[in-house]
Amino acid sequence: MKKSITDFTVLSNTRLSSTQFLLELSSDILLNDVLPGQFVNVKVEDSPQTFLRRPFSIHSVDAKRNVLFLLIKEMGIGSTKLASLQKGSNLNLILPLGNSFSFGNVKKAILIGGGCGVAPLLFLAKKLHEKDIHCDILLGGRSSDDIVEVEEYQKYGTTHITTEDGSLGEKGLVTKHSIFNSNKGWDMVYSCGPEPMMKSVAMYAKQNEIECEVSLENTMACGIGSCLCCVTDTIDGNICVCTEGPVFNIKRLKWQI
Amino acid sequence: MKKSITDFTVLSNTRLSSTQFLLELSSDILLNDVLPGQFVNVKVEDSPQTFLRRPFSIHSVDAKRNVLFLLIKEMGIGSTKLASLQKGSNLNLILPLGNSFSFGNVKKAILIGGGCGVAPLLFLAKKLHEKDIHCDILLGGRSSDDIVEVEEYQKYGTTHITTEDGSLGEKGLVTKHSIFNSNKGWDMVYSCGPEPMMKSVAMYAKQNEIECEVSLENTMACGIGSCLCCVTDTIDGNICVCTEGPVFNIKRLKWQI
Amino acid sequence: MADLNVRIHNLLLKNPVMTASGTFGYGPEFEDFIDIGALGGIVVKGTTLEPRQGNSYPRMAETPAGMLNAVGLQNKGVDYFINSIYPLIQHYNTNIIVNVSGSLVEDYIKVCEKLSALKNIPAIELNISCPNVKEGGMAFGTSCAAAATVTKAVRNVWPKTLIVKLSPNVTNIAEIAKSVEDEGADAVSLINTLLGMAINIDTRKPLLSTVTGGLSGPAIKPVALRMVWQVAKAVKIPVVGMGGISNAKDAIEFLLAGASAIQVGTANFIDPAITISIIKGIEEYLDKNHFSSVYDIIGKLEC
Amino acid sequence: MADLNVRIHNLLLKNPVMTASGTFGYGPEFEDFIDIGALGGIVVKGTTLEPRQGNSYPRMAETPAGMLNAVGLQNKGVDYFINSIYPLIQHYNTNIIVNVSGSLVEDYIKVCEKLSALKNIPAIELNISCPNVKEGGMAFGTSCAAAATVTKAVRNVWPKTLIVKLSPNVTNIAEIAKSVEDEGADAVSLINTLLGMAINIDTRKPLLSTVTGGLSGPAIKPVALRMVWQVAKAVKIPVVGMGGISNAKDAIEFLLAGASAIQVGTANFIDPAITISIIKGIEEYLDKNHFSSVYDIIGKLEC
Ligand SMILES: Cc1cc2nc3c(=O)[nH]c(=O)nc-3n(C[C@H](O)[C@H](O)[C@H](O)COP(=O)(O)OP(=O)(O)OC[C@H]3O[C@@H](n4cnc5c(N)ncnc54)[C@H](O)[C@@H]3O)c2cc1C
Ligand SMILES: Cc1cc2nc3c(=O)[nH]c(=O)nc-3n(C[C@H](O)[C@H](O)[C@H](O)COP(=O)(O)OP(=O)(O)OC[C@H]3O[C@@H](n4cnc5c(N)ncnc54)[C@H](O)[C@@H]3O)c2cc1C
Ligand SMILES: Cc1cc2nc3c(=O)[nH]c(=O)nc-3n(C[C@H](O)[C@H](O)[C@H](O)COP(=O)(O)O)c2cc1C
Ligand SMILES: Cc1cc2nc3c(=O)[nH]c(=O)nc-3n(C[C@H](O)[C@H](O)[C@H](O)COP(=O)(O)O)c2cc1C
Ligand code: FES
Ligand code: FES
Repeated sequence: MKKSITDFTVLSNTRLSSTQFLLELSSDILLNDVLPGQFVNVKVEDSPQTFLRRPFSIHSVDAKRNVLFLLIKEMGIGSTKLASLQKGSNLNLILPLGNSFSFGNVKKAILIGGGCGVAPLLFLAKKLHEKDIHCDILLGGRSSDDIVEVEEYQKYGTTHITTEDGSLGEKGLVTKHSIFNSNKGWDMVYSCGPEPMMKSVAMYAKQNEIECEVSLENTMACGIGSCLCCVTDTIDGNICVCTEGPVFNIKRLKWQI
Repeated sequence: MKKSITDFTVLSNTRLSSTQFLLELSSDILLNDVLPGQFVNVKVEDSPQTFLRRPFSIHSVDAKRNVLFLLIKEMGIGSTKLASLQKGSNLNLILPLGNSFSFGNVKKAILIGGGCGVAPLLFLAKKLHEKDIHCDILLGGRSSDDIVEVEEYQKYGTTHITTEDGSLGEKGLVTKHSIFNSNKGWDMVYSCGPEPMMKSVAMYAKQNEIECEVSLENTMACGIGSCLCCVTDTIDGNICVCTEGPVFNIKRLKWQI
Repeated sequence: MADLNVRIHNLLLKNPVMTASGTFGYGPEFEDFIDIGALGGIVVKGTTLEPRQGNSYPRMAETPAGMLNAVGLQNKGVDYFINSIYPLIQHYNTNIIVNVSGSLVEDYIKVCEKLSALKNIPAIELNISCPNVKEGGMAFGTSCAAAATVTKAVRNVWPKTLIVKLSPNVTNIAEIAKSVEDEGADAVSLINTLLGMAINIDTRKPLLSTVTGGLSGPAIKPVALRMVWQVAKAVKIPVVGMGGISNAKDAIEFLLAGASAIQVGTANFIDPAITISIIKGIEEYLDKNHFSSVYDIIGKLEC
Repeated sequence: MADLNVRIHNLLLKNPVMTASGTFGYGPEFEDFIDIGALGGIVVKGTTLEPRQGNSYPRMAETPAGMLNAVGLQNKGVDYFINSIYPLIQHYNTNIIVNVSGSLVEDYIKVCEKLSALKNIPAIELNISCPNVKEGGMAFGTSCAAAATVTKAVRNVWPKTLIVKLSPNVTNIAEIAKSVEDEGADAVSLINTLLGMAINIDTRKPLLSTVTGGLSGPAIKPVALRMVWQVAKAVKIPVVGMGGISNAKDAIEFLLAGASAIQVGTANFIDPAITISIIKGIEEYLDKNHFSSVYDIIGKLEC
């Protein structure tokens, strides 16, 4: 799909937790060919301290209504500004950016998301569901406040929850969830979230010889491969997360796992 | 009156012409001692290209309701941003700044304003009226669109109008208005507006040996006399418009008139 | 409609708007957004003799009205450029300029010798001002003698248009400009990034892996404009101006200050189609003010 | 509550926050907004031997995240300061530092001799870096030899704390810092403004009467921070850091980079009470991170 710089209209802005909100966006461009794992680069208007765009994963696409969703966590100035967007306001996006999760030969997958890292997983779950690929979905967070949209995930797979404080689901880190006690026959682990979490997920996958793809969130200037600021160290050297990622097979990364 | 940095609430924002609007502002601080000719320095929020504050004359004070008015013309990024302020929003002001028009011994005055330069004259007219000083008010503009709030001025003095295109009042420049054909016995001319206009007003005053005070609008960084950026050349050398002005007796200025 | 053509030595540009090295990739990255052929020229990524991995991540930090980068000349080397990139972009209907970087004079020479075989590379931009590499780089650009030495060496092997890109991290940029002019540079371009730094107060570590990095974007525009003005007064060869240009107004300021052409860098990151808006804006300005050619404003600042 | 005291040679500051010369008047301008006695120190306006009218209007232009000024050291001269200003401010419960400026070495000497009689002026800041005066000023700050000469001369007549304020418009600021340290400076402060420029494209004239002026504000912060870090590594005397500091986070970055104290300049224009917020913010940061003294963060950048 050709990349474009497009003005979207905010159809709704829904607060999901104390720090997370969901933007529903529409525009003229056709979203049919957007892939799970891809992201957009957002211009934050009226924000004196936000010079560069801000990258956010495509949380979901409603192809029928040609509507795009972003799930955003308030982390700093830009995301907090976006949290105050009103219905009807304008939002300029560059999209679609980056590669996508791969699911060519996958039969049974587990999707593991932590914090706001879950963002791209909903769209992925939906696509897997469309392709009749069975999936387990494991959502983790610090507390119940971090866990949002559980019913949405449940539509596309068996959904499990852990929180560090035990306020929802099992208590503990995602990688300690009881689902890992028995081998569920997954042939793919997809993960997105804080790097330490993804690293333990990657370790699990490696030890169990399951393919594993993770989505990285390196800081970016351009998002289109022209500045070389967003690199990650791989077996092929420094490569751009915004074009050759954000999704990487862990075999390609030089993680010490 | 002690200067302060104060948050005001926008009570109303009224569009008066294609480029001018009126802000009605309230806060806790008492405005009783604000003087005509003084100004405020406004922080323009959410405006990436507006780094410094923007100075605006105090257009009027409603002492009873403790409310302040600013009459603003859209000139650039900051003023245009202010034009979109909603009722209830917050506006941070430093006030009151600068000196004021003097009216100790004045008996009959004429107030001459051009374009948005009229802003401080309404407050002045009101004060003169309170002190039973009779005044003629002459408002000039390029077209009728520039002339606003005529009824307000009429409350405090005999109001005359000129426009360059003749669309309201007499046609021509303010200084060519027929009111100048006969000597009306003014002992003071107050003027505010574009510099060329103020200079011709000053010339008239000088030739007719009438005292004349003008309000200058030099670009300012601090508004409180600490940066020395806003100077004007006077018989006493370079002095700050923000503290020793904005109102100057033309005798003090080194205008070539 | 005003004539937008400008000339930088033998280089004819259909308009004075180019893209700055390191901010526009090789061109294909922008094909979805603009017609590359509409540009006056593109300056491709800094190219070195050997492949370079650049610096480690993190390489970027946002700053007020700007950004710091510490890419460190990551590129796959001149041979890769010649074999794998050039074939993809040589058809562009615009001037393709290669930004040549290095740590040793011999490296610069070798890169230029290799590039001179390419028909559709009418000019190189000699980068003697990269702040993000350990040896060489900026060092060449901060002393007149070193700048002269590398210019002279490259001049011997590069017959086509030679633009030397200057570092702003100097006391007297006009002197450096004159010394490269004396050694045969056909034009100078400026400014490269200002050396800057940012710190994460929570981790108490620098935000860049290299501690310091290059500052670019609107924040540096006033400094860049001043330097372009100073250099344009000091040299006879054309000056290519850049540093924070984000709209047509900025570009026109540089032209008035004496730049014969301008480059757009960081602004491409925020709006990948900004160069086209800038070209249109310059044209509108000329028409509105009844100028028949962009030369009617180049260096026409009144002061 | 953490201990905020810092020491710059013989100068004891109750906290590391001072105001920058030329941005805080003499103090009274801010009395309505803050308790001057809460500050670590104030640096008053650049003071010269003779009264100076400064440059003509316009002297200021807004730029992205910053501003240009061309005030040109307007002041009524050292005698006026002694007779008319000093009596008004000598009671301030803070360190009053006079920023001494000039065009000739002899002028600097005479000003210092006169100031040395004032009991409540414990330090001067020698301004060898003003970009806005024709002769002298910045010229002293852009060569090691000139910087050394003026420092040496002033050191002979000024026994109290001598802070030398450096220009950022140089290739190697650490070298200049070392040369003034060698001549007996008790501390260095940096940075003064970067030389910049802006143009009105409608009139095609510079926005400043002097064409070029000094750039200050957040835009220059990354450059200032880098220079403070470089200088702090190069000298043994304390470093006073400034350039774009607008909040406690910025101030803490400078302390981590090696500044023993900081000055707030342009930010005073936007929020005349910002210094107080910065002091509070530093205190909160220290407490939150369980540091008992500001010295626990000075120069403690990990890299
Ligand atoms: C490909 C990609 C996809 C992303 N998808 C999502 C998403 O779907 N939902 C979502 O909420 N966030 C997502 N992020 C992260 C998001 O881009 C950042 O949270 C956002 O840019 C922060 O901007 P800010 O102005 O709010 O924070 P700032 O004020 O810029 O920074 C606040 C704090 O966040 C840290 N920070 C800033 N950017 C990042 C980053 N990229 N990674 C880690 N820490 C950072 C800063 O260091 C600082 O401590 C994604 C990032 C990338 C690169
Ligand atoms: C003491 C004082 C009182 C003022 N009172 C009023 C008032 O009551 N109502 C009102 O509408 N305006 C008033 N002004 C002018 C007002 O401050 C400017 O119009 C405003 O700052 C422009 O800001 P901006 O961001 O909209 O324009 P910018 O984008 O900053 O500038 C737009 C254009 O306006 C020009 N400009 C900017 N500032 C000034 C200035 N001070 N004088 C002349 N041209 C300028 C610029 O050069 C530029 O061409 C006053 C100015 C001063 C100094
Ligand atoms: C991410 C990045 C990478 C850059 N890489 C190079 C480079 O390889 N060679 C070079 O000469 N300049 C390089 N530059 C400098 C730019 O070409 C330009 O001189 C500078 O950014 C100032 O212009 P701007 O403010 O418009 O970006 C780079 C700049 C950035 C931001
Ligand atoms: C309007 C103005 C006037 C200044 N006058 C002086 C001066 O007289 N002497 C001096 O040493 N520095 C002067 N400076 C420089 C400041 O003290 C400070 O070094 C510089 O502005 C950088 O800090 P900032 O970004 O916090 O403003 C002046 C700066 C401004 C903005
Ligand atoms: S963000 Fe610019 S290359 Fe990836
Ligand atoms: S605006 Fe700063 S002194 Fe007047």
